[in-house]
Amino acid sequence: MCYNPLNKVKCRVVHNNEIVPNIYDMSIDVGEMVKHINPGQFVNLYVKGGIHLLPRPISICEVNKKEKTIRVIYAVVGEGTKILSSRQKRDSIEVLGPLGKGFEISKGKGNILIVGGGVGTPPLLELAKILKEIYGEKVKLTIVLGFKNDIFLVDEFKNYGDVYIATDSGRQGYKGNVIEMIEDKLLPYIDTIDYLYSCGPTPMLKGLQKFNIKHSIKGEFSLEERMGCGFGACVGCVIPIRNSVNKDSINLTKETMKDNDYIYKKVCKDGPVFDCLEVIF
Amino acid sequence: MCYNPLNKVKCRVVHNNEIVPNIYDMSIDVGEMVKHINPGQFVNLYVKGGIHLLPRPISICEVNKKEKTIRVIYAVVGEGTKILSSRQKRDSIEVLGPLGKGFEISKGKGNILIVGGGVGTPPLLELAKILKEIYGEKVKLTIVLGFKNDIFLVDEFKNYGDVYIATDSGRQGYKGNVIEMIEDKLLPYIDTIDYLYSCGPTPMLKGLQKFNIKHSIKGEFSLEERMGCGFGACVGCVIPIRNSVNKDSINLTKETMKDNDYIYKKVCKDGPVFDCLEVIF
Amino acid sequence: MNLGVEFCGVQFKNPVFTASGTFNSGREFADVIDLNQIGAVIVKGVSNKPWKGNVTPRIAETYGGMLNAVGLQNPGIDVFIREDIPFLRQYDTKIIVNIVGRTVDEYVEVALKLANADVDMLELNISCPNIKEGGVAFGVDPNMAELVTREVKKVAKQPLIVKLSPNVTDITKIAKAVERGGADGISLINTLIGMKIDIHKRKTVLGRKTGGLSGPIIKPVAIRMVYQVRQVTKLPIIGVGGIMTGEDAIEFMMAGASAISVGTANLLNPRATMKVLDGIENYMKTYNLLDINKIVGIIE
Amino acid sequence: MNLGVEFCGVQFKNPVFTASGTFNSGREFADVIDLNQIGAVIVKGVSNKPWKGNVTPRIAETYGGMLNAVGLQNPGIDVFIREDIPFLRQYDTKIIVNIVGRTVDEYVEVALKLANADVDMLELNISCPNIKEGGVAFGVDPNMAELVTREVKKVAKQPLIVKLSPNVTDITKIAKAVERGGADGISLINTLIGMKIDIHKRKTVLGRKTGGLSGPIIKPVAIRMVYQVRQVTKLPIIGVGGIMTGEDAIEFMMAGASAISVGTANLLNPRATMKVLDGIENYMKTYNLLDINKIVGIIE
Ligand SMILES: Cc1cc2nc3c(=O)[nH]c(=O)nc-3n(C[C@H](O)[C@H](O)[C@H](O)COP(=O)(O)OP(=O)(O)OC[C@H]3O[C@@H](n4cnc5c(N)ncnc54)[C@H](O)[C@@H]3O)c2cc1C
Ligand SMILES: Cc1cc2nc3c(=O)[nH]c(=O)nc-3n(C[C@H](O)[C@H](O)[C@H](O)COP(=O)(O)OP(=O)(O)OC[C@H]3O[C@@H](n4cnc5c(N)ncnc54)[C@H](O)[C@@H]3O)c2cc1C
Ligand SMILES: Cc1cc2nc3c(=O)[nH]c(=O)nc-3n(C[C@H](O)[C@H](O)[C@H](O)COP(=O)(O)O)c2cc1C
Ligand SMILES: Cc1cc2nc3c(=O)[nH]c(=O)nc-3n(C[C@H](O)[C@H](O)[C@H](O)COP(=O)(O)O)c2cc1C
Ligand code: FES
Ligand code: FES
Repeated sequence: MCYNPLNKVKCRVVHNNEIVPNIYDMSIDVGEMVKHINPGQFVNLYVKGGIHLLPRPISICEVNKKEKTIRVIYAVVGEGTKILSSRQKRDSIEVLGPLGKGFEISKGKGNILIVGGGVGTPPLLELAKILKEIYGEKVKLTIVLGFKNDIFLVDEFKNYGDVYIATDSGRQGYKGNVIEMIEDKLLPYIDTIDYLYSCGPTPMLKGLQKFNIKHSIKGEFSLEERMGCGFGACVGCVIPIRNSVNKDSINLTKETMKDNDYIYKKVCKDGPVFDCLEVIF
Repeated sequence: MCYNPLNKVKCRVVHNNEIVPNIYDMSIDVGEMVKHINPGQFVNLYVKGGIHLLPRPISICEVNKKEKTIRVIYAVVGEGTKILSSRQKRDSIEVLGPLGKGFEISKGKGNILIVGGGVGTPPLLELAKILKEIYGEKVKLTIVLGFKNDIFLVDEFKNYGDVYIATDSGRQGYKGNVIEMIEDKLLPYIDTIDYLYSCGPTPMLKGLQKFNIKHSIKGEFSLEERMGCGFGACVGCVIPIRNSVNKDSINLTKETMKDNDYIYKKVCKDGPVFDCLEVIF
Repeated sequence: MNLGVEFCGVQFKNPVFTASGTFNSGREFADVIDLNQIGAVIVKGVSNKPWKGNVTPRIAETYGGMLNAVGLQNPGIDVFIREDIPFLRQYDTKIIVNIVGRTVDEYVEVALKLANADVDMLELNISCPNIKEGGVAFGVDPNMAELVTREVKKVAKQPLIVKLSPNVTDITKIAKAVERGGADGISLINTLIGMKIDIHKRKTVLGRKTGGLSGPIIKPVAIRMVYQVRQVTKLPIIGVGGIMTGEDAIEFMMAGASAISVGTANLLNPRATMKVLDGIENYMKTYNLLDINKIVGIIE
Repeated sequence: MNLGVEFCGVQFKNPVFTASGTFNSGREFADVIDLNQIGAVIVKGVSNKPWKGNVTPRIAETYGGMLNAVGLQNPGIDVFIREDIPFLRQYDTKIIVNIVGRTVDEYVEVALKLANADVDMLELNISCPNIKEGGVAFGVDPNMAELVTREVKKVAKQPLIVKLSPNVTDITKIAKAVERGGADGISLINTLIGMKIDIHKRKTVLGRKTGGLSGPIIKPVAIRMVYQVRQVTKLPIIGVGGIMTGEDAIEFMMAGASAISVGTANLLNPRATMKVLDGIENYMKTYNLLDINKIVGIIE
């Protein structure tokens, strides 16, 4: 009997706590699923009741194979996550996954830059953990995390590399966004970077793409899009991917691109992780 | 501050048990509402979740003024009552009421015949209790209860009068329906009856109406109809009421009646209790 | 914070109205909410003579919504004028009379009787079947819609809103037709036509088989139609269809409605209008919106 | 217990089909359900050339339903014939190809290319905008609907089902038009048009503003239309719109559908078709119904 990620599983919530205002840390007992997860994959969480039918795609933040649990960190932004936040220990929750392709772990050797923003940070934690687990001393992680105001997960990232913090409000760490901070504080180090992994809000990734081009950094981004299914059936969650990465195409935006400039790929199935230069913002 | 029956109240379930297959006995802590209930009134119970928006009208079976609880007995017949049946002690439930007009207590003196069928029996329990409370020895209750197969509430009715049972299956008491049983076993007593109260399935009430005419019995019926609101706003729950009760009109049915023969009255507001001869079936 | 709206030249204290047929003339609600706080009561459809309405069952529940086939049961215009206007005039709210008919003449007769009555506005319900045209609803044919609007407008002494049926191919054509007919405003939407079958009894749940679908689930269709109609006419719009919360009301206003009607929600909770009103105020506070009229039609 | 149905002369092992656009060509589902158990796979809409589809966001959630504005993104008929037919032919299920186009010629081109392909049936999606007629959907005008049906029928080598749009005043007129055009069967319904506004961002949720409403909430409208169309034509009907359970499927069949398609439910649970099939079997067992065809259209 092999595990099938498209079989909905009824799971138990193990804990579900607010860690900073509006951000929840939930552990779910997902059983066999734990054996089949790559960092950067996500799960569909379903909201009980029948009014909110669509899945809430949430990245897997950590996998605990022994306890057979996954951990997710999510922000309450709308009705669905509001209801999820009221789930309590032992409540049941329907889960589908793991879904999507995760990060390319094989690229994660040498000097690695990890850039996370807000609720884009969680999947990078499992990534950092796995990279260290696999490559040990062969990998050096420089982890740059940006937040609006409240920071979270930071101490856990410190187990795997050097962590730098930026907050919009300046409440902790550098005052500004992650790119400003990198340009300001980490520039000397940039040339030594072998690969980058990033996940965060679109404006951040858009800025980071420019930065990567300027500094010839290779890497990958984890993206978000509204989903109808989460497993490739509805063709709802597409993003435009450049047909070719060259000087001309690199300035294309969603607004300026022409039919021949791009193809659509599905965030849920072809992603959510894509090459950092291919994506058109 | 006076109690307003149209203010939805969030209540606690005190208990909710299956008493015979598919029939549940639920107690709800309704607070101040207990002070304002007449036997024969009902409450709207709402099904959580937002898919089942309409109220489930359920008769009040007993009022416990001290504990501030009401008791309802309901059959699981569809999705809404199925969900209600899964409510557990301390779960919350939204309640509106008491609604409708109850039985006319002032008529309940002398020799009273109470006829209940299936899940129509519950409201008659509170009625019997109140009649005894008010009139004591001045009232004599003969209580005839019909069930398909499983009987319930019977022992409790015995506190207030002589109880006769009929079951379709013959499993307990008389084998047959209540009318057959009355004609068969209670006929000598019929002439002494001063008033009748009844609640039960439509075919039973239809038969009982004929019986009442034959034996010149006065009384009242509690009726059911599909409801949109439960408090008179939607004009959804109407039943035809005879414009006059005479030899010609008495044989009218819903199918044969003409525009001038009837007016529509609202079960939720003008009823659910109506004069037993006025209703057109 | 200004919640007041002007609609067809009449001033309303706020944009929260009641949808016809879900509030009667307010009597059932007067004990549990303060009718003075409602922008306007749009009363249940009124016909020239008493109407019996449809056979039962008249109500069916559907996924997140309901079907009704009440069939516009009402005691007729004379009883309405005698009993309901004086009742409503006790309160500081506007009265909008929803008019129904089976022929143009029947509509006109009601409007005529209301000409000297103390009401603020008329709302023409053109979803009624036209018995002279084989029972096709007035509201699905631009010519019939224009005709009935024009004839009623001739005799009406109050501003005339026409309430459109959503069961049409192109709602903008009907909107333009009633504009040509002289409507002063438009209400959208009435119910979608639906049906439910009891698979155990093997028959339709409603006695009349089909009925009108309402409730939160029809909101996306209603929002779309308000938005579409807003593009083709300058007539002010009353948005209706599935409004349960203040957010829903705001959504309609952003789509192009100058005022909104709360319908099915009244049946599910007698205090629904107050909840909607509170929700609108909360939204205004959150976004520091000083005048509700500022958001009307801001979606391009 | 017989679940087999005959539809337009083709024999299906059961009446549970997949609704176009919610199942692609089955690849995403092949690991989690046994495609051999499905009556037919109605594949995602296929056009003559690759279509890019609409801008994002393409999906919005609504109360009990969803809006989509995918815009029929697909790689075109050549890729479909090369890749999807061989894939599906590995399974013992029927293939029904949903055809989309922006002009009559585009539709015809797809049907022509399929004439010699190994597929069982065609389903014409006439909810597409006709670019020669200012973007009005083919399916909302009887003449256009008849014309495109007739032209496709001329070249089609497989039975031709026409899938109707519910966004019309009178669905029976469209049904009769496509019957005149030569349709062998009818699918109903496609999505209702809806819209959703994000009141915080003050813009429509969908990039294309409006989208197609689907899910359990549209079932009452779909049931009504199946019932109505059943009264005016003898053409067999595939019922679609909000089917989540076996009971829903039975309801459609009682209203007049000879087979049914599961749509949005596939997106919410990849095993939805199996759940529907189990539910149908349970119903049959409960009522000792030996042949599923016996309940088709039993509602008068
Ligand atoms: C691959 C992926 C991974 C994600 N991982 C995380 C995570 O680890 N932590 C976290 O806090 N959030 C994450 N998100 C975003 C998260 O899915 C949304 O915040 C959430 O679905 C909002 O649901 P809601 O009901 O509260 O919002 P509502 O606005 O009420 O939701 C309405 C609909 O829009 C969708 N939606 C709303 N916002 C988004 C969004 N930003 N992206 C995609 N769909 C959206 C919802 O799924 C739902 O279908 C991820 C999104 C994707 C696509
Ligand atoms: C005044 C009154 C008092 C009642 N008292 C009791 C009681 O004490 N015990 C009891 O078991 N039942 C009682 N009923 C019937 C009870 O309301 C229905 O059995 C119940 O609503 C069914 O809900 P459901 O969701 O399980 O069924 P569904 O069929 O899923 O319900 C669908 C819709 O139909 C309505 N409906 C279904 N059956 C009935 C019915 N028989 N009468 C009215 N509406 C119905 C539901 O309220 C709901 O709106 C009473 C009905 C009325 C009108
Ligand atoms: C029980 C009921 C009765 C109705 N009666 C009328 C009516 O008399 N006249 C009218 O124009 N609309 C009538 N409607 C339609 C509503 O006014 C409203 O347009 C529709 O229900 C959509 O709004 P909602 O989803 O908020 O209910 C009625 C609706 C319901 C549910
Ligand atoms: C994401 C999505 C894509 C769709 N694509 C098509 C399509 O390509 N062709 C078509 O005829 N219908 C398409 N439809 C309509 C469905 O086939 C179906 O008719 C409709 O969704 C109603 O059924 P449902 O409520 O079960 O989803 C699509 C629906 C959805 C939700
Ligand atoms: S969400 Fe359906 S294809 Fe990606
Ligand atoms: S249920 Fe609405 S009037 Fe009785």
